[in-house]
Amino acid sequence: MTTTETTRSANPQAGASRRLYLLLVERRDVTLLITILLMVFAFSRMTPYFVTAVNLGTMGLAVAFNGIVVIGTTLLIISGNNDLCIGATYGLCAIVVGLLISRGFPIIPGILVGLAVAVLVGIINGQLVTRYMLPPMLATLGTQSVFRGALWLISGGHSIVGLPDSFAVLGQFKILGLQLPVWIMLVVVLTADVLLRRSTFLRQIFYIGINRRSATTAGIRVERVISVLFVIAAVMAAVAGILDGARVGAVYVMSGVGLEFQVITAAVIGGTALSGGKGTILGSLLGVIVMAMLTNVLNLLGVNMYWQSIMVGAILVGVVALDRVLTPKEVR
Amino acid sequence: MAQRLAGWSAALGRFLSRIGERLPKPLKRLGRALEPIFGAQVGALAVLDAFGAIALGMASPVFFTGANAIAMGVAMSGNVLASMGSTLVLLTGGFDLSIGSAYGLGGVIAARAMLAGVPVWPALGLGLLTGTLIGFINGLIVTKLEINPFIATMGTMTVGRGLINIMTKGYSISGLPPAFMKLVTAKILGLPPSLVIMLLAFVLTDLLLRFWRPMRQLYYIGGSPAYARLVGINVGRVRTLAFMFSGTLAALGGLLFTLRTGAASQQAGTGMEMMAIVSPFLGGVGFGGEGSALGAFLGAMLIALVVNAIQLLGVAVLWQNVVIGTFLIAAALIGMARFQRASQRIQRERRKKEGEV
Amino acid sequence: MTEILLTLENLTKRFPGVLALDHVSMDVRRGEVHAVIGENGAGKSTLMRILAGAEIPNEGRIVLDGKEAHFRNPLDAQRAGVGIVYQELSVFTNLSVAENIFANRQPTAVGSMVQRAKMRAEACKLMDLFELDYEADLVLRNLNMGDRQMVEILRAVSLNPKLLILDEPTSSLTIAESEHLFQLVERLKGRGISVMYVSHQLDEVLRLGDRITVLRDGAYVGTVDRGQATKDQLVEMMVGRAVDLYKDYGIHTEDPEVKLRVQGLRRTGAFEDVSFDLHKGEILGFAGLVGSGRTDVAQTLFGLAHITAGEVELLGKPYVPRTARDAIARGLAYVPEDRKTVGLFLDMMLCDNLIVPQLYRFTKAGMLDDRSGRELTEKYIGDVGIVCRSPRQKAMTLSGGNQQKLLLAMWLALEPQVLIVDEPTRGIDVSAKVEIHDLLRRLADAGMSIMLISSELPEVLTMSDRVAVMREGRLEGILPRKDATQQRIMAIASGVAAGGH
Amino acid sequence: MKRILTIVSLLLVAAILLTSCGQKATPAPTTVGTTGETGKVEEYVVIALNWQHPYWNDIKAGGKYFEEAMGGKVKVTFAGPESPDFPGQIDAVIQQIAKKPAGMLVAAFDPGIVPAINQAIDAGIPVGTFEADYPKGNKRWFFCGVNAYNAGWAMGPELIKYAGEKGKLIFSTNIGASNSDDKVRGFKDFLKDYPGWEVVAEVDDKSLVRDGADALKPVLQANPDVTVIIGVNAGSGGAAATAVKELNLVGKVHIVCQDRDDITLKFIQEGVIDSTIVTRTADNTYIGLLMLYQYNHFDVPLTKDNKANHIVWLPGNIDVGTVVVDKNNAAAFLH
Repeated sequence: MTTTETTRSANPQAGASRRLYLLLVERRDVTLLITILLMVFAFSRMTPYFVTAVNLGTMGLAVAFNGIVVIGTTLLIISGNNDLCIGATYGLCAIVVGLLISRGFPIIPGILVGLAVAVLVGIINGQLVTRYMLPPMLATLGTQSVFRGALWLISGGHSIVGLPDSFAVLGQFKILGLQLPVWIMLVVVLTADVLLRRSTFLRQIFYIGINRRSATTAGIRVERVISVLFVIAAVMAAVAGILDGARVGAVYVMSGVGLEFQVITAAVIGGTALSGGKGTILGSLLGVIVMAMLTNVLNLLGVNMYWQSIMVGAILVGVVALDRVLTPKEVR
Repeated sequence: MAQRLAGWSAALGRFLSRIGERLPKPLKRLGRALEPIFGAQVGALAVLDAFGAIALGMASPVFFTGANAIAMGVAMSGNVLASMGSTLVLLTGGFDLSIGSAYGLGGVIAARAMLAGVPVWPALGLGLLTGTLIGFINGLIVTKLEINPFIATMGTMTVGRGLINIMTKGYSISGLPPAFMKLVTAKILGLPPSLVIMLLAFVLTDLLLRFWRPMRQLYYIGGSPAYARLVGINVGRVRTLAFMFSGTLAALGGLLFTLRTGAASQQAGTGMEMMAIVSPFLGGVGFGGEGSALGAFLGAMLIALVVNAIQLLGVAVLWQNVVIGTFLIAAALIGMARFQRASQRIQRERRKKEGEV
Repeated sequence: MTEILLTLENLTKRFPGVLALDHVSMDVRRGEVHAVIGENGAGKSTLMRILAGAEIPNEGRIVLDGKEAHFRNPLDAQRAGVGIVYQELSVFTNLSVAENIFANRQPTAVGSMVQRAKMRAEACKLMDLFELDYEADLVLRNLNMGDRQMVEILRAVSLNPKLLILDEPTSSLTIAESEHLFQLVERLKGRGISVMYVSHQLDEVLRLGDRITVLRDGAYVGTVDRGQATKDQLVEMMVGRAVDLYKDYGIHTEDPEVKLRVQGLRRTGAFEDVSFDLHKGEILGFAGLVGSGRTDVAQTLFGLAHITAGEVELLGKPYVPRTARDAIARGLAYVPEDRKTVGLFLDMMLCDNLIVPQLYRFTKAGMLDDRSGRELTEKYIGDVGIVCRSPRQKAMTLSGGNQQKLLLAMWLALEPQVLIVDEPTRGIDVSAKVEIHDLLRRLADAGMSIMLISSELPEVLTMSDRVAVMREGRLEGILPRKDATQQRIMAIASGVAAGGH
Repeated sequence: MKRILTIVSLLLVAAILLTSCGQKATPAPTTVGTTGETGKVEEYVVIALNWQHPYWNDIKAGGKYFEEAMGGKVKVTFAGPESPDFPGQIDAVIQQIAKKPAGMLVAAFDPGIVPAINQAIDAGIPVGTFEADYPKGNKRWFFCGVNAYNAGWAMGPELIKYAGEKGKLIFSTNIGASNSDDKVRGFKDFLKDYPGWEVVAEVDDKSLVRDGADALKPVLQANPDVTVIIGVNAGSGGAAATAVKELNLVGKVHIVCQDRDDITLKFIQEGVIDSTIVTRTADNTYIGLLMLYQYNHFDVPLTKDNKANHIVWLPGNIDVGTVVVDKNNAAAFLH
């Protein structure tokens, strides 16, 4: 205890520049931002196609869907939970909406039904975790399997086509050369980020993540909050899934497979601590961007696909390591 | 239902311990050892497994045939080996996602070596070492670079998978030397090797986790890395060791699989890590240094039971996911119910004691 | 002249920017209990950590048993025969009593196979030695703080060290447990083991210590023999000025207005038939052994546990405790006993901590107003006298005493009508203690009703207007201040005598 | 406690119902034999993996049709993991042996499956492979399906038809699926006659539309002179089409692909994809099962006594061949 005390009281003595740096990195995502800028610089040297309007659009779209999904996941992880059911929800809701609309159901209500399904999924996960106290990973892995199955049963294993263009617009309409999902993602992410920093409700999840018992004692309705988080996560997944369907103009029956892993990884790269209590939405978004950038640049460079996965794995670890090096002990 | 099952296992536990008390010394110890086992989540799971087996036996005449028993045993061998390793890592509060890749790479490397003319046994040894190496690298990244196990093993997983793809170029490696193909049909005591070795690995891991000091340290680290350091445990080394065990066991599984199939499949082990984490969870293994290899084994067994049921009862393919998921949740709920009651009971007893102080 | 076991010469330890130990020299004799006292930040802990090999001094030498010792890590110290019990509990809650005692030293047979039976037996032997009755296989999760600490001490002792360091050992022990500890220390001494006893508790120090060394601000102040030492003198040496601990706050006339009325409250398995009135401006002390149900009553009243039967009246209105949240809304506040696990958010900033119980009060249109939160924090930092750099500092960087004050501030900021405090001064130093006492008294005089749960009888006696004594989940009686004495309370608490009036 | 009790019992009941509904259909093992007596239901098992992939829809269709066509005399069970869990498929084969079905069709994507197949044969169960085959050391009686190599080759003429005799092209495929690789191989061999064509990249589309599109787009940007994307798996078509549409390259970049996922057909109708090579997938199962049935009930006199001489009279290899699907006939293939 004495030691921590003294190391902390050491800060004032540190040099001005260092203090500025500390101030910067206090906001966890800054280091990652620096890392990304380094990457961008390096990549732009490697290929002329990297920093072009078109490719920005490409990457934007590649980020959009996971960018939306990662919000829910991040919130859950901060509160010390986790959700492996995300991918299934993503697919299920998209399929439900697709089925309804392709059978002539009006679009807006159709989407609302899809979101309602998401809410239901969220509630089920929430109940299993809060009321029946199952380990989140276990519970959501179970529900994942169940909902994936449900998806198969209702779709009969067929992709869903014959969706009206008025629905496809949601995913294909362009503003300033960027497709709608990108803008939606930006809006949602920014709002979420602001809310996570400012709103009372989301502030509570940090308390829960850091010390659940203290949170209960301090009058935070821990279980209610967590349930809500599961709902948020499910809804975010649904939104992304539906947009995905709109983008393609059809719902691929495999959509969302393996999504949860991509998203959790992104969140962790973005500085969200799996132990809970730490994390920012922007950070997670940056995590998604890192991953998207890697796939993008490796393909631009025409790296042999057999080598790509190796490089991705290695670089991911590298990025996290670099991020760690840039972050001084005081802030960790 | 939850309570009844829980009740049974509790009763069983008390019964055993009571017998234990009446027995001569060595057996007495056994009784004592069993009580806590059945007193915990594991007990409920054991009862659940038995329950499931009986139900399945009634549903399908085929179930209790030796052939099916062996088939099921062989089927779960891979997952059991992986779960043993993953249990060790989970106990220290870590993750190992690279298990699947170690599983696949073990077989591929061994096959490659054999094709390159390395004699069978050294080649197999090489495969095993690959797993150890992967574990070692995981350990280094986690303990030295202080990178979160999730990312670290995630990285090695991707890299490992990549290596497999490069070495196989999408085609499984077959046409292995006859010396090896002879082993494919080999039997130990008339049983498939994978079955026998799986059981051995399980029993060994469980015993070591209970009685071998170096492995006990895993529990201390899981309880609190900081305190573990205070009592002079070399946390970094032990964690690395756990990863190495995990990698090696996974590779062993992969080799056994190659032994079964007579070829090194480039798909072997994909998605295996998840099951290898779920089985221990089901068996009550938690991040905080809780649980036992027995639990992990029973967890794996439950999953195998469900899959076997799906095969025997011919569950429509599209229903598989639903069924598996439902059983997963049900099992977890029962385990939890039991666990909560157990801890409540103990605390009540404690309180009584203190009153008498 | 008994021979010297340990000599310290000019021990100095610098942390970046701080001089934690400043040329400290002292010695410990074989078989003596050497008490080391000092305020928080006086360097006691650093000194102990150095002796235990957890820190390496920048200057100075340690001579143990005539040989110069260089401890690179805890193991070196262990081998050299220095055992330590750290102030912060360091036990493995997921493991059994025996395994905790023999952590990393389990008796092993060939192939380092742990001999559980032997381990269990040795553990039992050790426990008998100190009249403890835990089942060796019991998992520590199921023990309360006090028991856990005893287990940790047993571990240190089991190393049978030449020198045993006890750092604030009683900080989380009850009276009864402390008694055990004291006897144990005497026994150790009897066996020729030297004990370095670090503490805030002057009575303990005066009772146990053969010699008493005082540190202040990392520097050596002086060493006195028990014979010549007086409380006030020690306090003065520690603090640098005179402080009077357990001062008499005088008798207060009872205000007829009842703020909290509890009738036949029961929670199955915890306590039953608890009835009492808490008047306006009154401090009602709750004495009793740990596990006698005091904390359970508090938590139930605060809605953290479900009530089985009984009526509660809060501020004249009937009140059924459900969740902490409505308890807070109803003007009730509860300062829990264990600040680290159920009180504070050590990994968060002071201001974050302070506003938790009233987040909703700082909410405008769903958004949290951090600025006014910070202002409030600054106000209370002043009022309660928390020593810190800024409200943006992390709680874990505060000393124990200041953490405790923060915890109090966190709940006082609610301006509650009725305040329940559970062990408010556990493990904090003299001046902090006095400040908290004064604070509580001030609040009571200002009309706040306080329910004070404490295992430290002197504290209960100085603070309370009336003392309620609990035993085995029953409220045995409520004594008015005038006829409440240590003996009487202990008698009732341990069931020797019947309750008062 | 009560809540847990209720939900658990609910879940269990549900689960047991699910399993039992499947169970009703299973025949008593007595009825099953290599020569099924008339009137008793024979069970035939089709074992594959990754059933959740849309590709298998037509396989199921073929099997179901066989069931109907036989008028209740037979039952077709589809077994094997829903996930791409290859060991799971092997275990499925072995566990099905215990049920002694009247016949088995196994998709042999991997040489690793061979020992399991042989084990079934040794257990006296008629086994044929479908969809994909691995003949080496394989005792299976016949293979019924399309040889992936040919299916790949069949994309060649389409390429020439839509994009001429020279240019640059991209493969959209997925790592670690041997039949995808065979298709690539077949197609590349076709290209040997057209040196004008250059393969500039092979892209891993993970057989997913979204990930595939996001992976293809950068490649298209880096190679502006590419005129064709060759899609190899069921997801490739959708991925390629999405990528091409989003980069406004429709018409400039032609797409020739494989399989008949509805998304692929949709894009054919929209004119984004030029054509796709469709296996007569349903035939794989229908013909395959038919042959097993034939074997169980008829005995073409190749020899005086086939059984005694361990001679299987069935043909060893049936290529169901492929169909080219384009704008004109796409509608007919939509589900």
